[in-house]
Amino acid sequence: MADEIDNTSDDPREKAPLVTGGLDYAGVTDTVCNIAERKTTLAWKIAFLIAISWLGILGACIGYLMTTGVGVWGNNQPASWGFPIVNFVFWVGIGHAGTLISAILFLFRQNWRTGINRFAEAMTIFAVICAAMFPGIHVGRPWLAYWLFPLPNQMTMWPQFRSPLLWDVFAVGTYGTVSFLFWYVGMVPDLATLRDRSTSKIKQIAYGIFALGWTGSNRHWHRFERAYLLLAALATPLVLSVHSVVSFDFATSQLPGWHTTVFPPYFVAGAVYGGFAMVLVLAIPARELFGLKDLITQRHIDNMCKIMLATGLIVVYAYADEFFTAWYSVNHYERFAFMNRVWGPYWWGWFTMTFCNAIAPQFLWFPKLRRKLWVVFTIAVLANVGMWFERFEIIVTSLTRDFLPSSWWMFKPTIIDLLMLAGSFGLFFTLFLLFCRFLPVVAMAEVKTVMPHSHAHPEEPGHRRDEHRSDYWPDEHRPDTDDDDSGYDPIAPQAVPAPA
Amino acid sequence: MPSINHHVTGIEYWRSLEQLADAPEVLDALDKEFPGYEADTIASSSRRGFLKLMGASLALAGIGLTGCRRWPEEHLAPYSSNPRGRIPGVPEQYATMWELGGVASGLLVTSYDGRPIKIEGNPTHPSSWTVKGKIGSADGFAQASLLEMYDPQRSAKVVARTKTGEKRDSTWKAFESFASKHFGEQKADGSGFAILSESSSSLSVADQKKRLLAAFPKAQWFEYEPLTRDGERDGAKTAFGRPVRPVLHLDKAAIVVTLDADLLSTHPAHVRYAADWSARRRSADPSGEKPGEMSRVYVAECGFSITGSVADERLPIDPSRIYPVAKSLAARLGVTGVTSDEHLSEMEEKWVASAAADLKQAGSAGVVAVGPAAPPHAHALGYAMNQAIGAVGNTVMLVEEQEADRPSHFQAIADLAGQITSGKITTLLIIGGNPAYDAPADLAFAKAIESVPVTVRLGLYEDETSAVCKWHLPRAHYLESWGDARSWDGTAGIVQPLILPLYGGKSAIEILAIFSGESETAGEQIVRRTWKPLLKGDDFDLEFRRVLEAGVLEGSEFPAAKVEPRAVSYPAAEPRRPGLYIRFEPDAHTYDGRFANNGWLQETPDPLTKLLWENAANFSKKDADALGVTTDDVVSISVNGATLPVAVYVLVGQPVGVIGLSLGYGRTVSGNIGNDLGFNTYLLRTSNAPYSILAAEVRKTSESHELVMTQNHHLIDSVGAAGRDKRIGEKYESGKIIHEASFAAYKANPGAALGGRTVGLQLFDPPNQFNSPHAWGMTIDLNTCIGCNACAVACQAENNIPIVGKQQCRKHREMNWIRIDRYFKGAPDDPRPEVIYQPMACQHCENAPCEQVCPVGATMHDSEGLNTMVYNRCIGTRYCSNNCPYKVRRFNYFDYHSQDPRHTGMPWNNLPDNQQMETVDKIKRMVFNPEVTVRMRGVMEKCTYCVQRIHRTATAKRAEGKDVEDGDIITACQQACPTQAIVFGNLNDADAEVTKLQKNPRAYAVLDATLDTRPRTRYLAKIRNPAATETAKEA
Amino acid sequence: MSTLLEDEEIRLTTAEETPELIAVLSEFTTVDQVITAARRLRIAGFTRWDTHSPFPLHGIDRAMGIRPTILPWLVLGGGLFGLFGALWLTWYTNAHDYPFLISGKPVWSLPANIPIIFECTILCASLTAVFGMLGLNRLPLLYNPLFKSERFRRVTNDRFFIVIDVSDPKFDLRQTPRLLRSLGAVAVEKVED
Amino acid sequence: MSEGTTKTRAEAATPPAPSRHLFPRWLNYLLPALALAALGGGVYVPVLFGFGASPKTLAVGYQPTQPVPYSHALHAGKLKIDCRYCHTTVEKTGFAALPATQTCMNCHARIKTESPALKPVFDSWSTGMPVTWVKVHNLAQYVYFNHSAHVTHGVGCVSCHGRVDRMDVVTQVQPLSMGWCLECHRNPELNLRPRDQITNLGWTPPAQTDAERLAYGLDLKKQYGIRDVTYLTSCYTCHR
Repeated sequence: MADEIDNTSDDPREKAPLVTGGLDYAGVTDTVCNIAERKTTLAWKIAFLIAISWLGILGACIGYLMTTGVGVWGNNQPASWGFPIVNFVFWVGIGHAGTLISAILFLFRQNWRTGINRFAEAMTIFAVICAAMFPGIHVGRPWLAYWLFPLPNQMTMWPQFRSPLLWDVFAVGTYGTVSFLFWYVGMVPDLATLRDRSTSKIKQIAYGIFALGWTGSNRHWHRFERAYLLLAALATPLVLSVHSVVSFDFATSQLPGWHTTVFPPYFVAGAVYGGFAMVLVLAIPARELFGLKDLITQRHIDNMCKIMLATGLIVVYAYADEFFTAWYSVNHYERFAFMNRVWGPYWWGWFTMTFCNAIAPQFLWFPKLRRKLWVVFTIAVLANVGMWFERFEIIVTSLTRDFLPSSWWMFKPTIIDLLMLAGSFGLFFTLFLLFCRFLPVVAMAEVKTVMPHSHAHPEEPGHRRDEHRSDYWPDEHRPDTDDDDSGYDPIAPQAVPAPA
Repeated sequence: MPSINHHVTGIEYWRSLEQLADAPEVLDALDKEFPGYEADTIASSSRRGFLKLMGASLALAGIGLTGCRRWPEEHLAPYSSNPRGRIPGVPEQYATMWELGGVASGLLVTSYDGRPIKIEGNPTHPSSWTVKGKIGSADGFAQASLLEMYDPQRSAKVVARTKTGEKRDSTWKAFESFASKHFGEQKADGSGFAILSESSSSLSVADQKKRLLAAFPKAQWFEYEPLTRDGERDGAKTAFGRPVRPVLHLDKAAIVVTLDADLLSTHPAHVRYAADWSARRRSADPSGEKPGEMSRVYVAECGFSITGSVADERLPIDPSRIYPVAKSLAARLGVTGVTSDEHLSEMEEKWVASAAADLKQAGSAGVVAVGPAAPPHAHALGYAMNQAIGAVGNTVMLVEEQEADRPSHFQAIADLAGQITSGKITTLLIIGGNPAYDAPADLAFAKAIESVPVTVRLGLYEDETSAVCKWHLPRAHYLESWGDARSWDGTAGIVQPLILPLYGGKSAIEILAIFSGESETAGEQIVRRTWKPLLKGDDFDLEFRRVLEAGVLEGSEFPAAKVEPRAVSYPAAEPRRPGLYIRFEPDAHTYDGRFANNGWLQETPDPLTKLLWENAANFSKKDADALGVTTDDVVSISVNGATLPVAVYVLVGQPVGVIGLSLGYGRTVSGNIGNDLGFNTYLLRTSNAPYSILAAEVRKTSESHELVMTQNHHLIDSVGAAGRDKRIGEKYESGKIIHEASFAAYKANPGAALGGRTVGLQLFDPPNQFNSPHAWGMTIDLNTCIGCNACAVACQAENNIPIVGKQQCRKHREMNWIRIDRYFKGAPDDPRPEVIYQPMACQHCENAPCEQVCPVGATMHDSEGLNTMVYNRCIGTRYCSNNCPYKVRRFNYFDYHSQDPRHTGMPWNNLPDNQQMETVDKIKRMVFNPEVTVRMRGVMEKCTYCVQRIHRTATAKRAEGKDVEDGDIITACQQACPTQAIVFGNLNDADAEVTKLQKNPRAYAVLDATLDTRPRTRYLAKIRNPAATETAKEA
Repeated sequence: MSTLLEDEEIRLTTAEETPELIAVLSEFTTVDQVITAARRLRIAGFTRWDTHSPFPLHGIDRAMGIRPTILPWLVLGGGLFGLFGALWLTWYTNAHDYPFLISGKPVWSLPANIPIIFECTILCASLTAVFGMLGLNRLPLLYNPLFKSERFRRVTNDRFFIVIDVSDPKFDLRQTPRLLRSLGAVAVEKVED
Repeated sequence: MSEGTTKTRAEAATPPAPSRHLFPRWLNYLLPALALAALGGGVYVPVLFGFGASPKTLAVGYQPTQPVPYSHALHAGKLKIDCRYCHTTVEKTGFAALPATQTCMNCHARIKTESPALKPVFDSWSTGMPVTWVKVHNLAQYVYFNHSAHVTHGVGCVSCHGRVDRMDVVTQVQPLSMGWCLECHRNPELNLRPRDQITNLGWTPPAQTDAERLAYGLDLKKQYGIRDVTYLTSCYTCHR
């Protein structure tokens, strides 16, 4: 690490390089493609074996659940929702960073996103898969879950669109679809790169099919960029809406501890916080293992730490706000819900959450600590733990002690609950490892656009030298003051060098 | 074509067809009789045994939720010939009676196509009516006895055991040939022949007993019940020289003083007493029957009973203090020969002074009741006090006791054990009961039975006693057999069978007839023979039928006893000995152990401890602290050399110095449901001290035992306790969800009951009033609810609610649609905590929070205000339950109906929606109410306001062109409630009782002010009538 | 099979079927060169030609004279379809076809349905954006004569190409390759089908 | 940023091997064709499934073989026996009881006493065991249909059972699905008839035009006091 270039400087006069190690285009291509092309490493094999074993356990648990009933979990009356929904909200939250990086940072022209967006997006999709699984299997009769969709039927029954759960179905479904399209569309040029580099026929066919016959035509690039921009513009409100809608599950209910208007921004901030933490958890080992230090640089990590710190502070503010609102409402049930959260039987959950989400990220204020990767990694792991406990606290403490003391009861997870939580990580890492093994983990085409020599240095008069402009910005929408055709004809005979 | 309104009888048709039959065109048509059919395709019909039993048709209705083809092929089996007057698909009701511990109560059994599916109280029987002629109540045991009848583990075979104890199946024929040989030899002598019977009030049993003793003059008849009321008999003997039975009239009682008498729950006449008691509580309202009057109840008790929990002035004391308290009270009332020389504690002194003052003032409107566990002299004092205040003849009737000359049950069984040990008994017939399990431990009765050469047992189950008898005979359930019985006041009625014996059992009278070698062994004929002299009319058949239909023989009460009090010398009370008293109590689930295999009762929480599926040792907080134990810790209790480890339950309000132990758990041979649950406290019981005994040693052990209960909020951390207290209110004060007031305050200002209630303001006019064409609503009177669980069992039976089992209850997944929330007010060590019961079922909120969150529309409102729950649409997201502020929704985490309650959560590798159809036991299905869907796994369920009853009545009324009137529709819980605390009806009807009650100044809706849920169920605030506040006010 | 087009000679392939020449392909090494070349080609009046690059080139649109795509309008249409479709769906199902009484609320109100409407709008717009882009680009097109060129494999790596179709009115088999070389192409090849 | 700082790896980046897989040309046509097929299939398969699995397909026309080849066409059609002669309980209970064997024997004690086809009936009469008929009109088990509620309020037998008086073998003619039930529950007026015409399967309303039919139905609806559509389409009207 000592020999790494510190490109984390925030000095506005100096533009920090986003690609280090002196890589040119081919260097970038080699670095990234090498991961998919080289022989399977032992480390990958071991990691994959572990991940797929947990996936197998998850499958076995689901089989047991299906044949037996949702009672295999610890859910009860009053805690009708337990681990499955905690896990659902947790994973949906994790799934926020990818599209946020792709869409919002794209619109804000944060060029550093290009180093991490691909696998952050992949992470998003896999997290959404993990998330979507839980509500699907948590319903009492999963084989009838298709009733959530408005399909014409002989009963003439339709879904009930006032239910936030149905909003969830639409929000998470849309989010999963759009994220996937975003990820895949962005990957097409890179798949074409892998296709063009492959020597084996199988790979050429496989990559060839998924590359859709991409030729790098600039007429294609034009529409591609426009589509990408539109997707980013659409995904930006979407990414904010998804966790808002998920938070409506709670916010629109009347349960003390759930029924609060601060939830949508609070959840979104929490999701971004947790999502970036997860990106860091994945990126820090990945850049070591796959040799991506030149593409995922200190600066990338530094920026992510700052986002974590910012969103973490929003989360802390939301925590404080909840308590203030409860106190200020003079509503006994609200006040009790928060007293109970801190001093009730699940106090350990609250303290874990507070430590992980409110105290731990404060270390990120210090640039020195941000540069120590093990510190960042630890804080990121803690942030994920904290975010899981946040959802646990919200769901479990509110449900176990609501209005009537007669129905108060503790929630205790069963072994199946724990195995399925671990199993969902198995699913996530299985997919992620497969992605790392076979797909371009860094958006090569995008990285190349932020490399210095990707910009034309035309000697022609009138060309705008604008380093900081987005490369994707549609030029033709700018007022074209300098018409190229005015008086300069590059194909005039005098310009054509005579044949040797 | 005849008008549909004029039903044309079959005869008319027949006539016209007869004429038709000879018409030429008909004969012509008949030639091609069955066009379209080939003769050989006609298959002979197969049938199932139980279909025949059930008669027609709806065998499968209501079972399971779905099928395929769309539907699997179903068969219909009509009657061969229609039974007279029976319309398939219309439930019918039959009156009958049942006995528990030798005292009967009247029942009305609903039968659906030949299978009894619901037991209710008989509204015409004085033991069970709550609104005379309209509503009858039956307690939880009586209602749950239905499940007992269908119990697949009930004894179905005659079993013979060889001398070596080897068991083999036998037949009635084999037994009869053995009996005729064995008893034929003993005829006219019978020395060495003993009969041990459970207690019975049956006239026919008494007649058969006479006949048997005539056939075997030297035979001896013993009677034993583990939970006996012989203490009262002994007390009467002390007071009057012979036993008499006190029959109370609490509807006339302004002041009720009980000394360890649980009149409202474990007393045999508790339904009557509770109904009468409630009349004097409801009258607190300015609009009541006797407006502005309210009884005051003083309870001195050694445990914590239901009566104690609704008492206005409760005095928790240990068993040794009952007598001195009674004596002091008597002295103050001026009972002759009693001097007030007892030293009382401050609490006792206050209670006695207040009670004495009230009793004196009330005069003949007062009543003193003494419980069975009290010593005879306390009973004598009770009789004397009633005499002294003039209550006898008004609130207390003394009537003749049945079999006045029999020895007490504990004497009888000790005598029998002695005779067996000395080898005098060679043949022992045991009718019912379960003495091998429940006889006092010092008698080692199971061993004794084994030593008798010939033992015959008639029992419902092959239980502990059957296991040590040479012959076990299956007994017919009372719903399967003929018989007769008398209630506490002596009113006689007939027990009629609702179904043929499912498992080929025989009743006690039939068995006794076989033993006596009588020619008449058919139950019905025996009963008719017994009743012949009782019925006055000329036409016996008609009179008998009339009694059968009404279920009651009017005017058959026991005659009043003409007794003169004797001069009794009352000894000084013995000083209290140090140590902890053990007090044996009947169990709320199993009674004395007999209902151990009854899942409905196992899963009905104990009214006060809310324990399920097991018992525990109730400790006061003070005693538990002294011992260093708390709930779930195991202590070891030693008495007379016997030691029992038992789990502790710290019960708020348990008298200090008393360990409450309920009898009836720790069964080992009861069936799959009841085996190996709880603690067998009979092991500590001795024949000389059957009610209470001083423990030799109580020691803390290192073990712990996680007790299963439905509510534990009285055992929580300080944050939770603070939140709870705010909601239920401090002692004597209203809280947020519970409202209460003292009677004095309420009389002065009816609004006091709801003091400080806020009214929610509406932001918009509700778009729907939910009142077309009816507006269903309910009120629940917290003032009269005694938490007895009758409604919960009624709901379970009516609505096909599954039994989930102990493990599921431990996870808190019990399914009772109506739960009775029990709150204690007061510190954990408060000796006199306030108790409030709040039955909580779906509130049918107009702005129901559950509805808006269901993504598939499985729960929504109908136009009459019912919050509908459509099981077949439910996919089980459980969101509705989360959003229900009352947490009254219940979820089928597993397919509970198709699983053994002791082993839930077994995988099922088939189409999930078919699980019930393929795995629910055929016999178990017969108990289902066909008008209510049997829910499968993965769906939510909840109280429906008994929508099936609403529709059944409303449809029938509409077919007649009428609308429902008030009182036509009675929900199952309302029906069962002995105190009429629950009232249901149409809020559109201004004259309906429910409408009036919802306008009562005590009426409020739980959480409505907070959440604007607009519940259709409203509660009436509790009114307490403590002596203290009144005196304080006067002062 | 593609063939290298040398300036001096045009070597024909030995393919079994007579290949048809459809375009010439020229390789460039830097962004500057290719943009300059594109600008010149456009000014020279070429119309059926294209540039290929591993990443979108800044300024190439103007240099090549690419007209703005109609994709945004398609996306707007998709979004409006989603919006009104969802509006109609929620109204038809919950308020018209089978109105339910839910929680004492009106049978239909806009706020409760906004999340659904929003999500459907986004979903339809996004699908239109992706499939519209693919459709306008006529992708997927798995067979493309350009892939016959080994040289062209570097188009997704680090090289830039200009392809001029033979059907271009300005195309001349002799002059055009020369022009390309003069613009800085390091190699010029025939593309045959 | 300048050329000098980058290290050229162009040589290394040369494609390693010359072999390159070329997709056949027809794939370019296949893919759009596949996309179209997928789109078409995406519509076709659910529609096929929807129709195939609908009660209209599965239930209508159900014609099980009965143990006795009883002909409604003969008894109800030719002999004009009223429905209620056998199905005695329709006006009184939810359940339309099948006739007891006794009902058959009212006539068949004298008519066709030797018929082999009637053997199950005679056997039942002599043994007391029921004849096991196969249920034709089957509803889901969570539907609580009440015959009396319909029959006493002007819904004729024919509305659900069809022209049974013309059926030799009873066949299901209506889907009996929830959607089908709701059609009538939403517009009951079109299926109402006078009380004395309930069992007259051939009855036609005294109306020439649709408007007259509607007015006639609305009049009957008022007369019977039929509930409003909200009540009739509430869940608890049919489910519990």
